[in-house]
Amino acid sequence: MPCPLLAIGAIPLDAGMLAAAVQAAARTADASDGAVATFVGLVRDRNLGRTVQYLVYEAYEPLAIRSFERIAAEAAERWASARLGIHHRIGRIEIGEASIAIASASPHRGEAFAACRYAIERVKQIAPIWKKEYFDTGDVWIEGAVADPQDAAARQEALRRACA
Amino acid sequence: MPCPLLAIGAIPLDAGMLAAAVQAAARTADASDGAVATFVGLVRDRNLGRTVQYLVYEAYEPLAIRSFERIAAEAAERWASARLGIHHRIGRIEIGEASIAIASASPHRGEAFAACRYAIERVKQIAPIWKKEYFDTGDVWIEGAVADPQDAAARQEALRRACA
Amino acid sequence: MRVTVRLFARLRDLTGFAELVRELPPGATVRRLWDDLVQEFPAIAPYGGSISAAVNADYARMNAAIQDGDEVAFLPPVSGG
Amino acid sequence: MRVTVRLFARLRDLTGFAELVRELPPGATVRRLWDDLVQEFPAIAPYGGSISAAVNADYARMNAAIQDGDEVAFLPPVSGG
Repeated sequence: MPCPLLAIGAIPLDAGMLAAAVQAAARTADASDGAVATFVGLVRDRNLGRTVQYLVYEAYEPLAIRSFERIAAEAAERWASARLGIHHRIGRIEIGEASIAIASASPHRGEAFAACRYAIERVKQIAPIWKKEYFDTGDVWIEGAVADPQDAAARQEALRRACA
Repeated sequence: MPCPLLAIGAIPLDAGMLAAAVQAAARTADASDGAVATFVGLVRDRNLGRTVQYLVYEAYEPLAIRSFERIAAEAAERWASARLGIHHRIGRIEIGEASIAIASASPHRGEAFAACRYAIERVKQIAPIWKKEYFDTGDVWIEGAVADPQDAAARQEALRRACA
Repeated sequence: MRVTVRLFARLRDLTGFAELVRELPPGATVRRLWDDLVQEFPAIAPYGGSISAAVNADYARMNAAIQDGDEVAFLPPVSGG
Repeated sequence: MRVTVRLFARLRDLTGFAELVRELPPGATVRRLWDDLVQEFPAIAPYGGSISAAVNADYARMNAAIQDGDEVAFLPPVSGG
């Protein structure tokens, strides 16, 4: 089965498989890839001074996939030659396991790095995904950004972090 | 056999294995990893208008390994919590195959991305490695940067590209 | 008109519902639906300034008009990645 | 004194040698060795402004003094990655 570039699911992530899928995806440019950048986010054992036991992620899946599509379109608008893949895991995830894998392929490394970094920043800003932290003495929903894909300042901040 | 973090060899590269080795490497900080960034450089089918058939890389291996050690030390000085792995392939490499794989693990993504990007920039500046391009009508040694690890301007440029 | 309401993460925990069906007058906005929910579940009132909304799985503004049969989702601040 | 010279990439192609052994007077510098090689292989002269040097597999300046038995490498501009 071909690996979808944008996906959410409960199974463990494989950044290498995602990178291969991004490389294999149809190229719009006639230049071949010279660079693949990947990012993997791992569940950490500490957060805000608490000892974390595991996380549970949930997503509003159809909107999350649309958000990934939006992020990929934003990246393609800024870096025309880069292609993106974004896989997010949901359900219970243990310490040290991956919650997200992102891969970007491009003829040149600058675009590949920038698109990859931009994608993780935008996922954290606008993807309707939540994590609940189970620590030694309780559990808590983590709440970060107010999701607003139209927020130009947030997008600028993501571009800034992507070094664009 | 444990996978060395810094290596040069003629066998195909495996960025996932390198990323796993970097994650498994002894941690000096007491914070667990939350981010792994990888970069893979691929042999492209075009360069300067020529149709490339394949590349042959050669290295001055002991100095190349020392250069990787220097790059890892420079990165550790700048991003204390990030750990680096750098694998470079030598010998004949076909179009679409990887010539270099870099992985960086860190508690936070900013350091992981920056160290990874810094490493590829510095490899291109100071690693004693050369590629010979075999194209349809001949072959040519590619010559890029004059290697000088003491060149402060070059290091600044690598930091700038790493968005540091 | 009748709409399906989807609640996620802490909004679901606070209300006890992942999904609800509610009646609204024609032309009602997303904000009207939210205000109704706050009446019904006062514990979610503090989210008034930080929720996002989606209609039929697309982000929508609070002043967007709802149609009969729509699925309206309320989203607390996100924490994916 | 006697030193081993290593030549890489196009320097190797231009001279036809990957490795040479040459005699030098005591106290000779890396630059003196390079100048000797340019005398012997004029084709490499254009690299005078762009070579790097290493002594015993560590980068060295052209004015570094060579010791008997050292391995001195001359490196054209690099293109790894």
